[in-house]
Amino acid sequence: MGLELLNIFILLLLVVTALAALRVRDLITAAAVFGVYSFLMCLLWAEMGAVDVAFTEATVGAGVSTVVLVATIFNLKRKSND
Amino acid sequence: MMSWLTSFQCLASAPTETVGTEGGFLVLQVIGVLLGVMGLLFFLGAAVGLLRFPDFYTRMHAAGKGDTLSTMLMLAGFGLVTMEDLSLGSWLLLIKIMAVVLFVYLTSPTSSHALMRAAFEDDELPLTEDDLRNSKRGKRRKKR
Amino acid sequence: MKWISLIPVFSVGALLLFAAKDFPEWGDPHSPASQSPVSSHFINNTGVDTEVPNMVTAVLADYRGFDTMFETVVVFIAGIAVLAILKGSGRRPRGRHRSYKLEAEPDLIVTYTVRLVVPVIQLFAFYVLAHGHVSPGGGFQGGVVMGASFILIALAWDLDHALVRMSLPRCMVIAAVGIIIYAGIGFLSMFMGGEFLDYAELERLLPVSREMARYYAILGVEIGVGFTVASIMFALYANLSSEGRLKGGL
Amino acid sequence: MFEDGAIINELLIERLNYFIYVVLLLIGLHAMIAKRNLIKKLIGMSIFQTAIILFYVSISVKNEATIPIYKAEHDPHGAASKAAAIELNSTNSGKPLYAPTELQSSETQQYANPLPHVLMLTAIVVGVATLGLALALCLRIQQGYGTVEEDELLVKLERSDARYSLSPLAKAISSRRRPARNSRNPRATGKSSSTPKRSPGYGKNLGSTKASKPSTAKTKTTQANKNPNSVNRKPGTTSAKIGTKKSLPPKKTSIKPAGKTSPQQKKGTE
Repeated sequence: MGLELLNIFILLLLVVTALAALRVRDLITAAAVFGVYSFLMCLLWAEMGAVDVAFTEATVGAGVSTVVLVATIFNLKRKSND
Repeated sequence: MMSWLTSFQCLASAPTETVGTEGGFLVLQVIGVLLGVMGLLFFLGAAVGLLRFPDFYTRMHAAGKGDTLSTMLMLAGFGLVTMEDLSLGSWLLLIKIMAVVLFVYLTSPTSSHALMRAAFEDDELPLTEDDLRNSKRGKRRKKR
Repeated sequence: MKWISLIPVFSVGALLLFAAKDFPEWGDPHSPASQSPVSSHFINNTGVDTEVPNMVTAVLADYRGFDTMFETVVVFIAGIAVLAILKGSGRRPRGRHRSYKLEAEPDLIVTYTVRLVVPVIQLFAFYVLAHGHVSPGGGFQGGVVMGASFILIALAWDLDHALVRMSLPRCMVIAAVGIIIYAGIGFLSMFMGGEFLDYAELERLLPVSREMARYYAILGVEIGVGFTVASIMFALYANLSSEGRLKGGL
Repeated sequence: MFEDGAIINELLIERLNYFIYVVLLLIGLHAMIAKRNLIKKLIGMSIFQTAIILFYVSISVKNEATIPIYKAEHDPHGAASKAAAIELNSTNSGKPLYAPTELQSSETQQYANPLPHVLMLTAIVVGVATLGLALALCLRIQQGYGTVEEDELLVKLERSDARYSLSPLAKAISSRRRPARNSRNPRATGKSSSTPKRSPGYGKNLGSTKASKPSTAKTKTTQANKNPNSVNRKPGTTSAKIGTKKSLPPKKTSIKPAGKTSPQQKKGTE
């Protein structure tokens, strides 16, 4: 029966977290919110039946890429102008 | 029209077939669902504490403890609900879930400890009596 | 002037939404992608051809093995490029947190927990890699989990502590070995009389049937992918967190 | 407004998933175009990428279908195929074991489409590799110019361009007279980039790499006559040289904002 309520909820949360990751000035916060975005995406994919993709996103997107982003921002200026 | 709007109607009319009708033990499932509901309650408490507490340390206190306990409770409840029969497969699944519970028990307090220590070494000051007195007298102060 | 960027953005959006009404509905089993003969062939014949229950692993490493091999090469090249960009460009430690971080003792509780957890993580990485045939997982996921365990060591102590266990030259050698394993299995099956990455010909080396030869060759290929991905993930972190200096905290 | 066939109905109710994919993609695209911070641009790029991957994965969804792993009755090593193999081997002995059977087209509908999953699985891993590469480039830009904000970066690039597109005479004079001033953009100078400045500004780290090694030797030899072991103490010599010159103060003030912000901001943030 088409889209379900859980999908709709996760999709709307995805939009909210994507906007939040780009709105905040603090780059570390942006990286953390981007990790939240990745986990929501992983949840959506697991719900769609793409378990391998969800596993990859949980390890790569939410794990390593967030760590790498934070490690880089640690060496840069933390505040962003926009 | 096949659309997601119909799922709202599904919410309004509760599904007739409930858990426990086919396969599984009713007692285990009831206990599992109760554990899950308790976990959700603790999660709600953690979220409210995270929003309402005044400074970083009390917030982390709420988040760390409530998060750990509720995750463990919900995972345990999930493990009980999935015990459909006493076959080898379901026991293995239960053991795996219990391993996850063990690791949440190990790592979640450690992570909140690391966050606390980072905040302490970054000279984040806890809320003191004076702050409370000032906030009672004057306008409500946020942390620092 | 920022609003000018909205013009291309909204025109792209209008184009995409205009196209959206021709797409199939959510979960339509008769959509063109699900009806294509390629997908149905993969679903129907994976069990017969390779005896791997997880279709994604079989398609990834066998039917589309050439693609995956060069994806692995892309990851390897990205690691080399990061090394080349950041090599020797480090600056002296300066500022407050630098000197502070270098002096700071690693936290006792954190290090003790990491000591407990890291072996389990690495065991889980091997499990994910080897169990990818029958459950979600495989070379990419297992490799990333393995790399993350070294990143965890570097976070709990400092980078030197992790580099003792996995130095950067060793990282790059392991990454290259992973690609060599992958391509070597391909060439081996070519020398056995088949085509490149045609694993079924390996039955002459292994005492199994043709299908099980492909099964085990997929495992070997996944191990190669896991080697490359694990070491490159750690090399990325080690270079980016220290600006190529390869020492110090975080 | 929500009747069948209306465009709002078409987009927001029946194809809400596509609408949200497009919104996510546009958020990423807008961030890549309009955000000034390079890290923000990279986060926007990742959002763009995941939106496309989400679209791609979502076309593999089938109703009433499970994950693309064989169920027990289709498992090549399961009980069903073992029974089939025993039966097959009993009928014609001597044939090798042949366990699994090909699925029928009605059974195909029970599994989600594995092909998009495979394509996107590799795309995610390659995505993090490209993200790491882009972050390395960001670090390099930070080391060279002291900032990752695009507008500040453009100002600095413009200034260094203007400095090196002077007339040949002016260039020759400036490169001979003011080695320290000209080493702001060390790749373009190359000649005198090893002379340290008083302020630890941008461009220092690039200058200390191997690209400027021959010129280092050259300056060392020229100055070794006057002042041996003066490689590290050149502010004194440069200021002595600078003192004879007239055109310095306006130049200095024009450089000042950029040179002033960088080290202090660094100190403040670190």
